[in-house]
Order: sequence, then structure tokens, then C-alpha cells
Amino acid sequence: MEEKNDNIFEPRIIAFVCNWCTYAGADLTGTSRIKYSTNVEIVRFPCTGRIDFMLLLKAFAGGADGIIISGCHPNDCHYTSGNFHARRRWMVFRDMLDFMGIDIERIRWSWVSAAEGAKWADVVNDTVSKIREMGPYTEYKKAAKFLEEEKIIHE
Amino acid sequence: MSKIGVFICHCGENISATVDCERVAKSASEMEGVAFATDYKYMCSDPGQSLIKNAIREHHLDGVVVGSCSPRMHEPTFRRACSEAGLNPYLCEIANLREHVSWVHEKGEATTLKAIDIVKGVVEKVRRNKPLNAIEVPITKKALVIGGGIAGIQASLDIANCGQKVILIEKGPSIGGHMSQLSETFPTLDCSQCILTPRMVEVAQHPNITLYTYAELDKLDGFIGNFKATIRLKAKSVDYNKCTGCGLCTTKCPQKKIPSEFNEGLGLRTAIFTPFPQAVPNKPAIDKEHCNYYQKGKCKVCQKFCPTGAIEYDKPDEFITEDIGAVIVTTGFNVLKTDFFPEYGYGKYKDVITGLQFERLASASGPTLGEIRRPSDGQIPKKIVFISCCGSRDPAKGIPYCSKICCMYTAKHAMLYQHKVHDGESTIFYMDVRAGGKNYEEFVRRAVEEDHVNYVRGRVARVYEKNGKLIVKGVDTLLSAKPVEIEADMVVLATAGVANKGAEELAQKMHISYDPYHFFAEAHPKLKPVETNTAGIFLAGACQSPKDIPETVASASGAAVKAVSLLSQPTLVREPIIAVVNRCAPPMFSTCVGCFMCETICPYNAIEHEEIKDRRTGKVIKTVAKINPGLCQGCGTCVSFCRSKSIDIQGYTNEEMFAEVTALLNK
Amino acid sequence: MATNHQISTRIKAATDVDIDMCYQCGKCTAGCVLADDMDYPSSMIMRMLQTNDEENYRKIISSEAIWLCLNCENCIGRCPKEVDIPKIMDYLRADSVKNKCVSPKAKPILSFYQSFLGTVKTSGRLSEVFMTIRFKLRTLRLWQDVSLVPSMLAKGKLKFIPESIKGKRNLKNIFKSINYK
Amino acid sequence: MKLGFYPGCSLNGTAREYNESVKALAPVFGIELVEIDDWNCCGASAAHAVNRDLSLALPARTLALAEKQGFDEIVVPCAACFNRLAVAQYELNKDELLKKSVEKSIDMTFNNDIKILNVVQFIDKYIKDKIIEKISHKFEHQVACYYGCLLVRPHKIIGFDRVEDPTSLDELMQLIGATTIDWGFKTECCGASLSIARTDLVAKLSCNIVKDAADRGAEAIIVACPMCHSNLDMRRPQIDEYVGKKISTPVIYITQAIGLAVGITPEKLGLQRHFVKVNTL
Repeated sequence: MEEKNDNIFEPRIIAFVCNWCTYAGADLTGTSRIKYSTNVEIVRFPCTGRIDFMLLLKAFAGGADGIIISGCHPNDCHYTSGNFHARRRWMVFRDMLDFMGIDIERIRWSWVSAAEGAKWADVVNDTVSKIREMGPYTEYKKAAKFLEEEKIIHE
Repeated sequence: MSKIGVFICHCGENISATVDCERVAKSASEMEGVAFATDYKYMCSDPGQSLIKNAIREHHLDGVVVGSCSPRMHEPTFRRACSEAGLNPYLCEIANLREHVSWVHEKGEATTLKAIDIVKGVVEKVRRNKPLNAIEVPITKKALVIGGGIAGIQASLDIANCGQKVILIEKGPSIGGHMSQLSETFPTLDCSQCILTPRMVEVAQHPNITLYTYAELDKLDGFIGNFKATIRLKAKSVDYNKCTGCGLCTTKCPQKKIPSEFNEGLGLRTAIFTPFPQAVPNKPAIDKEHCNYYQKGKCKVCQKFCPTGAIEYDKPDEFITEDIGAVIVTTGFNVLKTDFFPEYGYGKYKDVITGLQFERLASASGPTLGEIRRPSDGQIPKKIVFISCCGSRDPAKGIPYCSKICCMYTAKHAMLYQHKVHDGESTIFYMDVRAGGKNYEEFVRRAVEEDHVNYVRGRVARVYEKNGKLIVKGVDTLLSAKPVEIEADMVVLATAGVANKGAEELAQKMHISYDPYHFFAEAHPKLKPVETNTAGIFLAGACQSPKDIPETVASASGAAVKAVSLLSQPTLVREPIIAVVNRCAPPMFSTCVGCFMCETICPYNAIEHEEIKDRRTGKVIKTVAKINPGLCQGCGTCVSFCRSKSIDIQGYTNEEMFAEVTALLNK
Repeated sequence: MATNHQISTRIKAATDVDIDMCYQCGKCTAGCVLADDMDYPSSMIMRMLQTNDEENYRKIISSEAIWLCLNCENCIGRCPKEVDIPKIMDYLRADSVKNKCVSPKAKPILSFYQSFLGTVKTSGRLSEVFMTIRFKLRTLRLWQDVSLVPSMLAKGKLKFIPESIKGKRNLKNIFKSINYK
Repeated sequence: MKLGFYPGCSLNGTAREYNESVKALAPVFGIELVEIDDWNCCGASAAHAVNRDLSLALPARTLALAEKQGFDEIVVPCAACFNRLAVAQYELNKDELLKKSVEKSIDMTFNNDIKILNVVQFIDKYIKDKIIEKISHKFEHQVACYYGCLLVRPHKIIGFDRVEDPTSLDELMQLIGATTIDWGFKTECCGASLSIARTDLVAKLSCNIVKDAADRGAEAIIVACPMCHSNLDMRRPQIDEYVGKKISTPVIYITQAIGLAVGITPEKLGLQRHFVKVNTL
């Protein structure tokens, strides 16, 4: 990516991806030398089904401005149904987060298969620009700090 | 206080070109819990590995982080190195600095910083990693080969000849696949059937091969070494134990006007039929869609005439389940059919045919016994036009790739035509001639120089019929784009090779990945060409991408070796990435509350009930979940579903992942 | 972009068509109804543009072909790479006028277009009669199609009073604002 | 049922019979075509060839007017006009800046979301399913449907029928009892705008079309574009000269054919205005 300049906001984004589709897809982005923004850091999980939504809160608390969750396309899950479970739980969890006052617009879901290197680059780039428009996510950091002090979140 | 070693690889220049490796190593050395950090040009090389080993011994490291290429590439390499140095391999993790950093970002501050972050994250994870021990599981010593084309045949024979058992399933009534339809094969022009049929027979007779025709994979459960395959045996309506293959039924069947698949619709067959004379098994099956009895409820002529009483109507499909150690997918390809080419009038004009149809015309066993005759009126075409790249290399039609085999078979077709019709004129419209392969270029030149095939460089715009002639409007781009119009008697389209119908569905059944065109995806384009991303499932032949016969056979033998090398191991060592339900001191025993939510969502039925009994009275105190390590595949869905946070997954524990995420963020 | 790619860059900027997409299969030429009459058929033109050679470019914009192109869109309809050749032709024609190197053979065609737009400019609608008259004056083809006149009259196909619209000024402004002379 | 109507210049002049037939047909199916007030020439066949901005501004003005006059659908029988309007709409929707500058030069702003129908789309949408019950004289003739170049193109914008070997006209003709032949020149250009400047070429191109249709025993050529019509009909002398024999196959607008089928008089449909006599029907 081009050299950062200070007056534009550089969001910090964590991507939770599954090992079989999106992680491999992101590898393909690399092997095909497709460039994308540096703002995203990838964390590998066996399956999106494994992704514990406490991790999302943790990420926001830690200072993430946005989150990408990406796994296999429907029916393509390496573990048959992990991605469906993740999706279903998200449906429920989303409303709860919303209710808790968390900006769910900052959480991007996508399906990127092992063959979709270019798509991964797109997903990253437009998430970054979207979050960049939304600006830094300070509210939750504050809240999290408070909660930490009050020891309300335990790991 | 942990002692982590960090090793940053330059990967030649692949990483160091955009990431400042020295600096990454330096700041790693300052990270908490890091005892040693360095960088090196090729960490995966032998000196690189010994560098790691020595460091482990010298600094008594209790964890290793390698910043290098994707873990999908060299994780096993480095973990092996660690265990050789006496460190538990699962205390070694990879920070992906190549595919996820250096190859996707420009050189610069941000890139190096990102690399440092990633290393930091992994370091934090490794600090919390627990030593794990690989799990040993038994292997079912039997391979399943799906698809009875030349690839399937080759793979089955190779495996069987290594003394392993093979189950070969073929969805059609006979094995042989596309190759059995071909006339003569490039670049040697030897008769396809002559070289194929002996192998088909060999398959049928081989003691180690069980052949199921008219069979399809219904379900595939389990995992490497221990698959469970459910196979649908479609009812043939003929009892093969009784049937002698005398063929009387096929001569008597009143339904005689069914377009034959084997002849690509250029010939006819009966409703009870064997696809072709050399079919294996050489016994008929009833095609229910066209059989009078199945459609109208009466006829039963075949039953009447069958001397052995082998005809059995109304027998339902059968399902069998087989334990399988390895799977080889050889389901092959197909060629584009009609309506894709309205501009070439395919499907509208009888004498516009596909290359595969031409093969049948040119084949001695074909509907014209090898004479090239127009489907419309049986005349011998005096002027014939071949159009290559029909659909291939045509993004507008959704197929950007090159089908690879067309250049060669089109040259062959023109050659065969010239050999059979001496006063004939053949023209090939082409964009490029791609004849990479042993004796391929020579073959194409022969077509031009000896058989005087007229090659015209340019794509054909359209074909339309006028007074019995097919007007082909092309262009000669080598004559500064001069339009060329040919009045042809017959036009042959080299239609693109495409994935088989249902390929996507099959891939999903087996959980292997596939590309946007539904060709199955190999695990690595260069180094794992016959493996899939799913351990224990291999690929061969054109189900992966269009391939010619030599290439197909080679990949089939390759896949066979992979399967055999798996099956010949006594037991299988599996990654211990599995879920565990925590245990703790009485009176709690486990924080599991026994809701068994995990049981409902586990895709592998790996969740068992464990009753915790009072030692003395033996009465059940509580029932908690227990995970069967043999069945668990480690997807971790149960972990995130567990309400009481009692399940965790080894290698991806909450503690580890939380630590990694936090570390990534806190600069 | 590198300076040696000026032409393709120029065209990309003006038409959003990427010359390098063309892989010279020639399908456009093969399907072009006028390819035989063109000094440079479409695929040839694409190739010449790909060379990014100003001399070739000059040849193209001085060619008759770009004026013969009917914009019937046969080419793009069939192009495997969906290269919008008609759009490029429009651009080339405009550029050819701008650079005053319209092929003499193509003058009548240009005159026709100008006569056409002339009448539109004055009355807001096309008057076939007046357009034809203007055209004849420009090209001095006074007798062309005169034979048609009586029968056209009989069939009531000729209108001698040009219709004109209310928003004439508005229309004048349009022509002005995009400085069409 | 009220729809906006954009006749375009040729329908006001040389192609008035097309206009008449469309106007005569619509009411039979309870549709009122309201001419867009003060519409202007779309510049078809000339503007785009010499000045891109002009080729967008001219249609834009008409589109903007139509919008102001509260139409959400307009019928454009002339294939050339239809093509220009559709293209302009697409291009302007694609490029916000371009739209701004065009709005400035036409000094009107507009949403540019009006639905533009060519004659076949119009018939398909509002007439097709009612035709059967209205047919009084089956049109039992063998015809060649000539789509010309612009009716189905550019496909990515119009997205109607298929570019190669389209079928929509054929279906309509079969609906009213005609048999349609399969021939080679369905979508090959007739030379359209070169009609006056390069009559020689138009003669050649139109000749291929008319000859092929005639050779294959078409009793009439069905068209949906005034330019195709004038080239195949008014240019017949040149065509005959080119073939070296007289071809008397008439050229009829789709609207006239349907009109005849539902019992509208030939006069009202303007059949008498054709150069090639239509008495064969």
C-alpha cells in the first residue's frame, strides 16, 4: 500500500477467517500478487463455526475499528455445516449487539472460497474504505475500558 | 516466563523485498517472552532448519514462531524440525508474512509494521500453547475411485496392482468414458479403443477391484483413512448374475429410436441397451425414461425373450455403504452443448456438429462405420470447416480459459478427414495453435505440410445455411484482416471443455473446493497437483481442468500413488486439533451443565454422554459431555455454542485466540 | 502510464475502452458487413491502435473506414472480450474532424452528418427535405435521388415546412455549450 | 392506459406510415399514446458520429422533458432513436459528472430513470397477450422478420431478446398466424445512415437482405425500424439494379402486420405509402 499520511484515518481491522476457504483464498490473493490495503490483519480459525462472538467484543475493546468474518460459501463448508451455524448464531447475536449499542455496521460478513483470491482483495479494500468513512470506533473502547475497570468482562 | 524463539525468513527476496526482515526480527527480540530472534534467507532450507534446531537447544526455547510463507505451505516442515530438536511440534506456529503481507502489499513502513504485529500476535498465542500429542487412528485399507473413464481405470489398476483393494463406481452402464468414444488419438493416431478396451477388461477381471456401474456416490462421511461412502446402485432392471450378455433382448426391444449417448446423438439405440459392443460389463440395462413398460405399463418383450430370465422390473435402487481409506475423484469433463452458439447455428443446423460428434463419425465403431458423412443427408462433405476456440477463451460467454485439447484434436480431425476424403477440402479457423507437448507441434505441422489442411488465423463471426450449404463468415487476420467466406458442407465446432453437470453438487458432498467453473481445485497448483484441500481425497484427469489422455493418465497414476502411500501406512497420525470438555475437581467435575447443545450441532456425532458416578454409591452425580477424539474433526463449532464455556479446542483455545487478537491490536 | 502508451491512454480516458483487451481474434471483422469496403477493417484498426504508434494513428484517423462504420454493433455484439469498437469509432471520427484529416473519400458522409445536425440545430427536429438540400449544396450532388421526389410527394412523405420546436433557444444553447460548429 | 410517445423525426416524415400504424394500433388495445410535448431530434445516426456530448445532450433533453411531463414509460418505435435514448440513459447513469455537465447544457435536471420501450417491448408488454382475442383476419403469409442492427443492441444495455438469432418479432408474427422463415440476415445492418451519402453501399447491403429473404420465399419482410424500411423499400430501384432483376417483396412494419390482423384498414395503417406495392397481401 502507498505510504500512510497522517491526515487520513487508517482503521484497524481484524479478519476472522476459516482455515479451509478464506484463509486459502487469502493465500491465493498472495500467490496471484493482488495488492490490498494493509489495514487488515488475519486471524486463522479452523472454521467460522469456531468463532466465538466474545472475540468480536474483545477485538473492539482492544481497539479494532472494524471486523471481517469470512468463511466458505454455503454448502462448501469443510465441516459440512460450520458456516451455517456461525451464520445462524450471528442472526441472533447481531440483534443483541445492536441492542447493546454496538455498531454492527462495522462487522462485515463475507464468503470467500479458496479459489477467490481477487474477491478477498475486494472484500478487504471496500471494508477498509467503508470503515474509513465511519471513522474511528471510540465509543466501544471507552465502554470497554469502563467494563475492564469494573471487571465485568471476564475471559 | 516463557522462552520463545522467533525466526524471520526472507524467502529469497519474496518477503524481504517489501518487508524489512531484520527490523521485524529486532523488534521481535524485544517482545515479552521472546528469548531469541533472528532472520535468515531461506528458513525452510536445511541450514535454516538446523538454525532453528540449534537455537531450540542452546536457548532451551519452549516455543517457536516462524515468520515465513503460509502455514499451509511449510507448517509441517518447521514443526518436524522442532520435534527433532525435542520441542513439542504444536508449540511451533507460523506467522504468514508472505502470502498475507509481502505479496499483497507494497514496500513500506506500514507493511513492515503489519509484519511485526502479526509476529507479535502469534508470539502471544504460542506463549499460551500447550504441548499436544498427535492422535493415531486406524486406516481402512480400501480406496474409492469415482468415475470409470481412462483416469479412473488407470488409477484403479495402479492401486489394485499395489495389492490394495479398490471400489470403482461409474454412473453410466459401462466404463470407458470419453476415451472409448474417440476415433484415433493424437499424436500417434493409434485407435483409441484398441489401447483402451484391454484395460477395461483388466479392470473387470482384477481380483482387487470391485466395479459398480450405474452407480453414484450418495454420501461421503468421515475423514482421511476412515471415510464412510454411501453408494447408490441404480436399478438396471437386469440381474447381472443371471444375464449372459447374449444381447437377444436388445435386438427384440421395440423402442429402437432413442438417440444414443455413446454416439453423441448421431446414432440410435434401444431402451434396453449396452452402450457399445466393447462395453464393460458387456450386459444391458433398461433406460426407464424410454422403456415402454416403465412409461406405458406394458411391453415386457425383453423379459419374454430373455433365455435366462434375467430381466427384473420394478426393482428399486439399492444403497450400500463402504468403509473407505482414500478417495480418488475422476469424474471427467464434458463439452459445451447447443444454444451456446446461436451465431454458429449449432442445434439449428444438423451439419454443424461438435468435435466429440466428429469423433463418432470418424470412429470405425461409429454410426457411419468410420466414413465421414453429413448427419443431415448422409452425403460425404467435400468442404469442411473446423472452428477452434468455440466458447473457450471467450469471457463474453463466461469461459475465459483455454480448453487445451482442442488445438490438437482439431488438427487430428482435419487430418483424419483428409485421409478419408481425398478430394476434400478442410479449413481450420484458429486464433493460436497451442501444441505444447511431445511430438505435438510436429503433428500439427504434418497436418499442414503433408495433408494440406488450410489453417486460417481468425475467429468465425457466424455460420448460416443457404441452399444446403453452410456459409461460414470468417476472416484472415494475417492478410491484414481480410474477410473470408466459405461455402461448407459441414462445420465442426471445437467446443470448450467444461465441468460435468453435477460437479458442484459432488464437490459439496465430499467437501472439496472447486473453481468458479466447477472444476475441482487442487491443494497447490504446483506442489500438490493431485491432492485436494481435504485430506485423503485426490483428483485425477479432466475433472480438475481440461486434459488430454497422456496428462490424464499421468495424473491418475500420481493420484494412485498418493492413495497407496496413505493406505500402506499401518496407522494414521492425525493433528490433535480437537475439542475437549474441561474437567475439574469434585464436586464440580466439569463446568459442563449437560445441556448437550453441542451434541445437536456437532456434524460428526463426536459428542458422547459421560455419567460421573459417586465412587462409593455408584449413583450418577451428573451427566456431562465427552468428546470422542476419533470422531472429532476440530471444527470448533461446539466451542462457540457451549453456554457454560466448558468446551475448548486444542490449538485454538479461547485463551490463545484472545491473546492473539489482543496482541495484534495493542501496538 | 508510460509515455509510450499515450494513444491507448488517451482512448481509455475518453471512451473508457481498454485497447489492450483486444486479442486480435478478428471476429469483429469477420462479422462486419462493410469490412470488404474498408481500407482498414475493425480488427486491423484495433491492432494499429495497440501499437501506440502516432504514425499508425494518423493513418487511422485519415482512413475512410472509420466513416464507413455504421455503428450497427455487430462487432461488440460478438466480441469475446466485449471491446466497444463502435464507441472507439465515434471517438476516432471526432478526432479525425478535430485534426482536420478527414479522408477525402469520406467527405460526403461527414457532409451528411453536418447537414443533418445543421437542420436539427436550426429547428430542433430533422427536416429530411432541408437536410437533403443542404447535403446537395455541400456535395454538389444536385441530381441525386431527384427521381424519388414525385413519388415521395404522392405518398405524402415530404414535408416542406420544417417542424420546429418551442424550445429552440434551449436547443441552440445545447449546441453552443458543447461548442459544436 | 396512458404512455409517453416519442415518434422521432423520420416518423414525422418519410416514415409517417409507421407513425400512423402505431397510432392506429394502440387504441385497439385501450392504450393512449401521448406525444412528449416539444420533443427534439435525438441526433440518431449523426450526432454520435461527430460529437459525443451532443449525442448525449440531444436525447437527454427529450428524456428530461418526458420526465417533467410525468411519464414513467415512453414508447419509441424508431429503432435508431430507441438505441440513442437507451444508450444516453445508460451512459449518463453510469457517470455522475457527465450527467451534471449534460444537465447544465440542457439546463434541466432529471432523475433519468424513465423506462424506454422499443416497439417490440411495447407490444410484448401491453398488447401481446390480448392479440389472440382481437384477431379478425389471420395474417397467413410466409414472412422474413428483419430485426436490423439496433433493435436488440447494445445487448448489455437493452438486455432484451438475444443478440444472435433473436426471436421476438418471429413470435409476434407467428401469433397472428404468419409462418416465419429462418434466414441469414436477421440482424445484418442495411446501411442505415449511409443511405444518402453512400447509396452504393446501402444498395449492396440492402440487396443481400432483400435477396436472401426473397430467395427463401418470403412474401414480405417485417421490420421495426424506419431506416431499415426506407433502405429496403425506398431504395428498391437501386437494389433491383444491383441484383439485376426486379424483386417485389414488400417491406411491412410489424405494427402494420398486427394492425391488418386485428382488422384495421390498410389506409389507416398507411400501407399505400410504401414504394413496393403491398397488394400481394
